Amino acid sequence: MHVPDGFFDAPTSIATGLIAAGAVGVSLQRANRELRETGPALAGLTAAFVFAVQMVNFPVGAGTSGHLLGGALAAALVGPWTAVLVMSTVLLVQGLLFADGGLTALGTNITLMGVITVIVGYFVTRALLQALPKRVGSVVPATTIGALVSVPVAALAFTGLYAVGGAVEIPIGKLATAMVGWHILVGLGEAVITAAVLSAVVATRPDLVYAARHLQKDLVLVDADGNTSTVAPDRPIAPKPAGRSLGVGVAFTFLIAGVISLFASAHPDGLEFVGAKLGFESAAKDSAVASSPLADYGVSGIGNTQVSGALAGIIGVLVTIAVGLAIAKLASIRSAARTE
Amino acid sequence: MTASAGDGLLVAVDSRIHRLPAQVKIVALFLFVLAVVATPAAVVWAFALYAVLLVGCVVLAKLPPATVMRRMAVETPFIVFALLLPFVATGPQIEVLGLSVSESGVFGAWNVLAKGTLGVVAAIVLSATTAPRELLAGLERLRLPSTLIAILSFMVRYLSVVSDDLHRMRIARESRGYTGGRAGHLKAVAAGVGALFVRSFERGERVHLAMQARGYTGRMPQLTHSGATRNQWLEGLAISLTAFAIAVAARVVGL
Amino acid sequence: MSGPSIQVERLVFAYPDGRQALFGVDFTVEPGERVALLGPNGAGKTTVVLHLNGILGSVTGGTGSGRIRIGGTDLHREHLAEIRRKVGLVFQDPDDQLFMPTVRDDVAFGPANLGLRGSELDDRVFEALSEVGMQDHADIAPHHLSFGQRRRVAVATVLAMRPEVLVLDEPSSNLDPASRRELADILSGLDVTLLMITHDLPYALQLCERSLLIDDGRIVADGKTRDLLADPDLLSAHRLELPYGFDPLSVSGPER
Amino acid sequence: MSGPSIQVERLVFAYPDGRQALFGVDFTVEPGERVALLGPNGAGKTTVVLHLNGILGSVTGGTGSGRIRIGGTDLHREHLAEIRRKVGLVFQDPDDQLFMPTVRDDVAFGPANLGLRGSELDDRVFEALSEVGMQDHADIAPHHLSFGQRRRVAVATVLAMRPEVLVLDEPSSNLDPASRRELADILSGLDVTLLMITHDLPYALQLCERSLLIDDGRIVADGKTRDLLADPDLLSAHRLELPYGFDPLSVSGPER
Ligand SMILES: Nc1ncnc2c1ncn2[C@@H]1O[C@H](COP(=O)(O)OP(=O)(O)OP(=O)(O)O)[C@@H](O)[C@H]1O
Ligand SMILES: Nc1ncnc2c1ncn2[C@@H]1O[C@H](COP(=O)(O)OP(=O)(O)OP(=O)(O)O)[C@@H](O)[C@H]1O
Ligand SMILES: [Mg+2]
Ligand SMILES: [Mg+2]
Repeated sequence: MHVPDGFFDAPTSIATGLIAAGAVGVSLQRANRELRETGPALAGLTAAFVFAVQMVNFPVGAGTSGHLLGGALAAALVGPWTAVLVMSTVLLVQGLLFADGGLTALGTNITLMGVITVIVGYFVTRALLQALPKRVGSVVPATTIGALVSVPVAALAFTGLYAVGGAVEIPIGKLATAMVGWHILVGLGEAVITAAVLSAVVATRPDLVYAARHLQKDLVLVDADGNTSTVAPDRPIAPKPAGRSLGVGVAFTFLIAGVISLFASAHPDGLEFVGAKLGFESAAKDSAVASSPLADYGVSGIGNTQVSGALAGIIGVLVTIAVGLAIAKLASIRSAARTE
Repeated sequence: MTASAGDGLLVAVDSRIHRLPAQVKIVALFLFVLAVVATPAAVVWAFALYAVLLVGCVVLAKLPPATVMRRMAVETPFIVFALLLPFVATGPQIEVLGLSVSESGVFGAWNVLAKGTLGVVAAIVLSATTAPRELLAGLERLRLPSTLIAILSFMVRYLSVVSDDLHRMRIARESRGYTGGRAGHLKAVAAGVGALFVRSFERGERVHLAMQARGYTGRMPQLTHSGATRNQWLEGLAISLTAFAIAVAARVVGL
Repeated sequence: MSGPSIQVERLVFAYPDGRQALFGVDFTVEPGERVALLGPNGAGKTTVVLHLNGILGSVTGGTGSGRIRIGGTDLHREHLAEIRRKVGLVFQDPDDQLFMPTVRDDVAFGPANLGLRGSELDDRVFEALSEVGMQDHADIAPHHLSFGQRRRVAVATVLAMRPEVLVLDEPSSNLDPASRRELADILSGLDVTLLMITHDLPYALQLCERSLLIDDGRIVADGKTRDLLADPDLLSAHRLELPYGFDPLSVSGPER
Repeated sequence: MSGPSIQVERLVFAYPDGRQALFGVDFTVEPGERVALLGPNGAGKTTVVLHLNGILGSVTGGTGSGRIRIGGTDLHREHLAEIRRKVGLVFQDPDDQLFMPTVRDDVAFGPANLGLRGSELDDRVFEALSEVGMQDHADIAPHHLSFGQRRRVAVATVLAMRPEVLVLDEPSSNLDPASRRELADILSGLDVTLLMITHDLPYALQLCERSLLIDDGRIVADGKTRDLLADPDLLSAHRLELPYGFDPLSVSGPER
């Protein structure tokens, strides 16, 4: 999803640059509290890991591959504010040293991959934590779904930006279909990695997971005289209980989807509403097939049913959430069985 | 143990460009890319001039052309995108080689390709001539917020820890009779990725504590004093300024 | 300093994964004393030592209880910086200790944090590196050194800070015999309070008048090194053994 | 096996950063021999040993030349898997060796790759862990062990594979004295070819009949351990020293 120089027009680049600068600025202020406790080493390590994870191009069928984003994972580990900084750092390094993503598009890239994935991932995680049983293990399914949702949403946002400021006009519906269909698959991979990493961290060092800090069990200590006492575990900075997370998360997700549908509707070609089921299926199929010999970012073939990207986008998000909730249910049943 | 990410992408030769302070190179890179992006896509000669400038840099920096070509591979996804543009874009169609393609698509493809490629090559020149550590010092001199610098410096350090760890895991695995092949390795890495993370995480934590034990309070002490002289600034920015002149000329003169 | 250099009272600690490592540790080290901390693998030696400058323990939010005073100052959050300046700690794993891009920068890190700059800093770095015989490797990346070389640099990073209390976690392991002796010479030449973990009992006898024996998270013996090593029952109960042919009574220790 | 267990000829190697570590190393180890590899810090011991199963060196694309044969088989890319099965290598840093989420998984990894399954695998794992006294820690994450415990697990991971050639890089460092002796007992009870790096000269004498002395990337002596240790000039020229009060002629070595 790394945007190169000259991909979007100047106003879009500047606007997203401003968004990114604002987000980073606010995060810098808010992250200080998180960072004072945990230190930059952990944030730096998370950054290194996100970087590594973005290098892993994993196959998504038909001989193609996509790369992971890591925003939701970072948010769960170091907290949302620090996570924005972490993602921005990663993108800056990629732009400067690896020529991955253009420098004039840095703002765009930070907005898409740094801010949106973190916000979506974190809100979804927090919201699910409200719903799931109150124990540390719940963080794994919650964040996994956060990760799963965050990727297609970022893809939708990409499409939205393209609709506003793409250098060339192409049917936004098709682009949205391809991007979202594609990134649902990437999101699945992201979910797998996120789950693997988080479950290992939760199993051995739950105190390191920002999102789980308030859920830790107390520890039992035996002192010199053999007396037992119970103490609260190490709990540097725990997130505040968020009551409205669910609403905010869902609202945010749909806001992005909706805004994009607006742009898409304004576009003459994107207005043919096809049945939801059919639309989604062909979207998924297109992205898997049309881009098969090509690396990333395939654009679906020509001549297929014209699908409203917005609709497909919203459906994609819905399906993702549904699948995610189902997985969460399963996972929490399984982890409950294990702890028993 | 072998290929260490600690040295980043530096091509270790000595050249004028290698010797420039990092902050000069970073600023020069930004200005250059800005100039390129601001140039109307239609002014083909301007892009040719930019390319000539960049090739000059590559030669001046004594970079092996093969290395530069290889690193340009990051661009592939967008080349693909660009190649598709003429077919999917809307608007008036034109005939090329018997195919009907979108005029604006062809134009857009050229736009994306030309600007993207120039940006990528410029970044490659920076990364091949600057060690990560100098880059950090440069960014610090450019007053990047210290929090970001701190994250960045640990990230650079941990890139080598994690990649070394991955490398070690592979070796430890192979030296115990593991013959999974490539796919098997991926599977094993996926299974081990959690353990790898915790392990690196804890190492990160211990290192942070070791730093605190030696008086670290959140700011890395400035150990190198790499202020740039005015001549170095002039030298470094010469190319960017030329690029700006080209951009202005392109806007004024047009085709 | 007013009061003992190190004073540990009823120290209890559990790691975040729930394993309790210390079950009430008490000991005191007076200024200028050299004390060896002995004990089998997994006894809790490293865990104790990491408490001494607030790396583990309740002061940094860990799970545990007890009280630690360094040079009469309570180990509280507000004194942390001061105490860390006083207590120099050499880690068991040199890779935990070395994090800068070159050996020189790594050794300079501590003194630079103390405010040293310029030629004063350079002198300090050079001196510390010379003491461990690594002055020729100043420009190399620490992870490009051999393991024993890394351990030497780790010692140098702490020597360069000139701490009042020097705490070393198995400093002599992986060192070649000559370096081991040279390290002993350096350590016995320093005018500091010394607490050293080691599995090398003759080395402990050579350097430290007094020893603490720890097992299963509790101090089980505290006394003259020579006396402890002359007690075969005590040693064998805690998995310690003297090397073949070594008689602690035949060798002169630091008491003189 | 046909031919010597380990045969190294004119081995030259430089690390990717350009530092040359080996300048022509030649030696041969016959089946069943126990050989100690001695030398000061940074001599190139680890570098040599990492060549023996193709971790470093030209076979995996490194910069170097020379020839290595293991049990008569040339160390070529196509034989790599086979040779790695034959040569068990215990790394100097246990963190290099342990990578699985639990101790049990880590020890099981090697034998599982050899095709063991089910109860046979469990037995093998239990046996190896018992040999190093870590059977009670099977379910812990390796990085949550003390350093000495990690070293013991590292040894167990290799013992569990029952290699023909056992190569150990300072296996006894960070071990408590009892574990050190127990390890010596285990090693002398195994029917394998043994190559062991150590800085503990009495330990070398106790376990290995023959020693190689390496310095500055070259073999500088090769002979009976007892003879080498009885040559004070040779030792002091290469930063080796016998512990105070230790006389190599007074102790019985493995030759008998
Ligand atoms: N990070 C950790 N998490 C959980 N448990 C730990 C951790 N580190 C050590 N332990 C456990 O705490 C106990 C004491 O460990 P410690 O490292 O203090 O031992 P030690 O005396 O230093 O041993 P060694 O001589 O092997 O270094 C051991 O049982 C060990 O398994
Ligand atoms: N990864 C590396 N990159 C560059 N140089 C290295 C690297 N590892 C080791 N060296 C250098 O190679 C030489 C030999 O190192 P080696 O690790 O083989 O020594 P050693 O004999 O095992 O020492 P020790 O007893 O300290 O473990 C040393 O000079 C060291 O600085
Ligand atoms: Mg220890
Ligand atoms: Mg070595």
